[in-house]
Amino acid sequence: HRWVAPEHALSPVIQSWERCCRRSNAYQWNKPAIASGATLESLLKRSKDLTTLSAAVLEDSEQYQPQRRLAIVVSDISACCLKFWGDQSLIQNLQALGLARGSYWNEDQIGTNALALALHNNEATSVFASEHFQQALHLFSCHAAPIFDDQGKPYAAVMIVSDISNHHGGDLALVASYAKEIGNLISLENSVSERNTLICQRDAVLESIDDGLIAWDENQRISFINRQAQNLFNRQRDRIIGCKASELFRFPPLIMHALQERSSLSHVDITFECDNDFVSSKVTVRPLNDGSWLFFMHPEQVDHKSPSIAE
Amino acid sequence: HRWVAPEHALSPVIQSWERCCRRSNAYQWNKPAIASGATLESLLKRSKDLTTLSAAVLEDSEQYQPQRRLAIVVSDISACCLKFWGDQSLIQNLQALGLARGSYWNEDQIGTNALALALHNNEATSVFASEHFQQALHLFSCHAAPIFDDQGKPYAAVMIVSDISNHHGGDLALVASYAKEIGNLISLENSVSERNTLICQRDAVLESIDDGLIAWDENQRISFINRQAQNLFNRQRDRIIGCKASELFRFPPLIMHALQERSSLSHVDITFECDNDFVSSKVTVRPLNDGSWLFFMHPEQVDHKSPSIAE
Amino acid sequence: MTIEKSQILNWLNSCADIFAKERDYLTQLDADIGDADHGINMNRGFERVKDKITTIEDQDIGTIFKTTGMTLLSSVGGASGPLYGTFFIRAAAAGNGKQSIDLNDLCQIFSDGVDGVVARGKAQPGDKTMCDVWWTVVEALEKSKDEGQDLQQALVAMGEASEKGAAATIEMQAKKGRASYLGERSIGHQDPGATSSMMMVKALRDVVVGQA
Amino acid sequence: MTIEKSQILNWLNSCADIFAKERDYLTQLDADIGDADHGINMNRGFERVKDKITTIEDQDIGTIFKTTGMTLLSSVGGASGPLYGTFFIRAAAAGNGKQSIDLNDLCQIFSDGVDGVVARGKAQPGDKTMCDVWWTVVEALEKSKDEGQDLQQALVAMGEASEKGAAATIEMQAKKGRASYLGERSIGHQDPGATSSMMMVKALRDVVVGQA
Ligand SMILES: Nc1ncnc2c1ncn2[C@@H]1O[C@H](COP(=O)(O)OP(=O)(O)O)[C@@H](O)[C@H]1O
Ligand SMILES: Nc1ncnc2c1ncn2[C@@H]1O[C@H](COP(=O)(O)OP(=O)(O)O)[C@@H](O)[C@H]1O
Ligand SMILES: [Mg+2]
Ligand SMILES: [Mg+2]
Ligand SMILES: [Mg+2]
Ligand SMILES: [Mg+2]
Repeated sequence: HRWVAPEHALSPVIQSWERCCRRSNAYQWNKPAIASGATLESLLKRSKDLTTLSAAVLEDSEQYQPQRRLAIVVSDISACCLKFWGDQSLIQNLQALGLARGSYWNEDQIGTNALALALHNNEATSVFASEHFQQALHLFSCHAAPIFDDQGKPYAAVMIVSDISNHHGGDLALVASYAKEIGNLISLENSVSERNTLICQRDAVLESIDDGLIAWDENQRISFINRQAQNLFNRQRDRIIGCKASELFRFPPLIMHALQERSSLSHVDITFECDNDFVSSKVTVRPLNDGSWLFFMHPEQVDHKSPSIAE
Repeated sequence: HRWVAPEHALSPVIQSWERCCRRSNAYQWNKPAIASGATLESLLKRSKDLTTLSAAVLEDSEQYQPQRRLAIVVSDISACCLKFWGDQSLIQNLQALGLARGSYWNEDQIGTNALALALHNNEATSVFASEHFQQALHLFSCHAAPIFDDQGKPYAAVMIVSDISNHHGGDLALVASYAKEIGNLISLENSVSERNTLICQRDAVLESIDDGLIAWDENQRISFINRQAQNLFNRQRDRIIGCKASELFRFPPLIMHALQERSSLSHVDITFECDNDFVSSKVTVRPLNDGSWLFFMHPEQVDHKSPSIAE
Repeated sequence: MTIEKSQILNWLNSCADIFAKERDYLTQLDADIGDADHGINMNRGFERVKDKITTIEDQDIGTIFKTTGMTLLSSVGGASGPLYGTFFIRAAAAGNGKQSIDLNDLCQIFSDGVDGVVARGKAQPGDKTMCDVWWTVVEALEKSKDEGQDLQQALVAMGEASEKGAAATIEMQAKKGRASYLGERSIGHQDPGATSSMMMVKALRDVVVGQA
Repeated sequence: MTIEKSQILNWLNSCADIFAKERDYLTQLDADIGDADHGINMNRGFERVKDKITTIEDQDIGTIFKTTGMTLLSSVGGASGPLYGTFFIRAAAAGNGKQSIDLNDLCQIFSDGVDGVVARGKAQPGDKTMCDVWWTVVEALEKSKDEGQDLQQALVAMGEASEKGAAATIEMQAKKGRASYLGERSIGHQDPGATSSMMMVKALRDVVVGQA
């Protein structure tokens, strides 16, 4: 019903209209599907991390521009609105249309809209005034952007809504930045979790193995010693950590050479000195690519036999 | 020289004016100090990560609001401008005032300005038109926000500049979001680096120790086996990884009990079965708090003696 | 005498319970001189800390603090989120590799923490902020340490100091944060951030010493 | 026959060199139908990858790809940054725990990678994007695998397919990205992202097989 110049024929909004034309009446508003009760509770629970972190990012947005009436919404991947922030009267206007928490901003129900388009095209998208298919939405200026996980998969979206009198093109930049801010925050949390898991694994291994291990950093400062190694020395732990390895220990030339050349040595029998005590051990020295070193002391094995297989 | 109502007396801008009044003439513009040549090169090199990541965040900003003339600047902690993006004519206007790359937006040189204030107060700050102390800056609307590291220390800032005719309060929200976006990105990179270091350490340890180690996840699927453990079995590695531990191995009741109770066992002598082979070993089983397990196989030691200390 | 890791974990869980219980009270304080969300946000942040604790129980105290800090940084929001986040992230350094901490460590931990809050928020004494509690707390701990008190006595002194510090904010005029917009009208109200800091500090005392 | 980890590292270093050398050419392609920055951005991103490689040399191939992906994601910018970033992050799964990869693995790696690009960018065949190269590359590798070719032959076929794929974008009308704004005027120009993908693919061939 609207004439479109050929060069705009590909615009996301036009393509959306074409889809809407076939199935809806632009002048008849129907409230969209809305999750409520236990369904809504369960949706909110599933998205708890998302809404919590989004709240920390979005809830103060209005303080930066107090003179504007804005609403900000976060939705899940199905365009179901999970949480609203911002100007209460604007939020109520949306609620009056059925666009409240739990409502699905699906294109086939409420026509062309920024949230659905952003999730459809995986791009920050604006839909302004009469670009909305449904006449009832012609009052609004909307900008939405998807939120991606590390694997590039979209799993949520954030949208800024204002009255058309309050329209500002910069809201598209803002919502795109919010989407990235939230996405990066969640990536950061995942990365911290992964880091914690690795630390757990590493520490459990270091505690459980029979080998003694001493680690020192690129400045030769001892950063770690496990219990098994600790037991071999007469010094207290806190008088080992932080000391320079080359000052605390007197290593034989074989070891000194490897340290200088930054080369590994595996399972060599040496004797070295610490505080006038001599320690004899089969050792492995191993440089890591950040300049640090691992120094293993292997217990002597029975006939160098490993756990036996009886066939 | 300007009367200020008492309730505004504490505003950052007013406090800044008070500092400026004592030392500058608002009607005489002096170009600020500017780093150039080798000094600038060295500054840029030192901030390379910052400018590279900022570029990825900021360089497309104008595409979201093509009708506005904006410049975006990133500075280091000393308010030295490292990089400009955006409208070229606006950037040239700034350059004409000496506010080019390498220039220091210090309050004592160019008077009250958003960049200096943001870094002074550690807060997103706007300075609009005649809020600038220096008359020469009354043409501009500026919004700046500091960028913080993980430890809460500011180390950079980002600023949006426009003509006052192009002023929009939303730019404060935008610059605050950009600052967080960049900060989170850098935190993420650091977290990934840390993760890589931990993986390096863990893998080096697992390769160098004498103990054999098998790890399985919370679903009992074997996720890891080191070479030392691998050598004890007649199966290929890729026919061990991914198998269920309880299907591949037949453990004695002592072990099964520990697995069920999620309890540790340390250095117990057992015999267990794999593919009709019997393996005898001193083992340690250890649950981790994410539900996974570590299963160590310790080589038999000479008289249970550890590396010897000769006194 | 030391604070064991298990007690640190109990402390953080206890904070979660306290901020659930005192959510409305802290929100009311923040309604008087702010935007009425401090209790809501502390509750939100510490709920997440409580969730995360189960995954970090086996770590050293430093890692526990760092994870707590990063969680608060991203969940609490507002002005106090980055401040409490930075507090715990900075506090982590002195807890690295440790499974227990003594009075010396605690002084270092709280001192590093408040240094972080000050570096981030640039508060000064008397600005009517959470720092007005942390400074008195650190001062009390250092004093106890210098006087050779044992850990229990130091924690009791620390708890008292935190109460005094929070109460002292009542008569201050806010110079930082939202309350500063009210100028003189902020006088006569206890600062919400100072109050939540006091609650945190007393929770530690209670976990280690028991109700005083 | 396999591709060793050292060759993977050489490949990434080689990409860095190529994107330094071809920076202006790719930028020119992007000037014709875009915003004249594709070469600049690929150079920027792969320079950083080159820097990071020294710190991840000891890792398995999966970790190397994941780090590469995250670096590209945060440094390249524009449309191609998230796409190439996602490519390598997705590719990492099939390289986890591996110190070498065979033809099967390579098929999986590239296939996962392009699935990620499509999931993120929603490109379809003929849209004139980098995917038009990756699809032909994956197709060629699968075909070589099915026909029982060895790795060398597969890589040669892969290189040829990438050239064909990039050339095929010349006659396409862009439906994605900035070039799509030009509509019909995008026809007659080779797509910059398709070109950089081709360069990447040929670099792998050259590292393993030598100049063909
Ligand atoms: N710059 C600052 N330095 C230290 N503490 C601050 C600062 N700004 C605010 N606070 C603390 O934060 C508290 C308010 O926290 P909260 O309500 O969560 O944040 P917001 O004010 O953003 O809503 C104040 O009571 C005060 O103790
Ligand atoms: N949706 C998409 N799917 C796949 N590839 C895309 C998509 N959008 C853009 N590209 C690729 O990105 C290239 C442009 O990259 P670049 O110039 O770096 O980004 P920008 O267009 O943002 O400046 C295009 O040549 C095309 O190959
Ligand atoms: Mg508040
Ligand atoms: Mg608030
Ligand atoms: Mg481009
Ligand atoms: Mg671009």
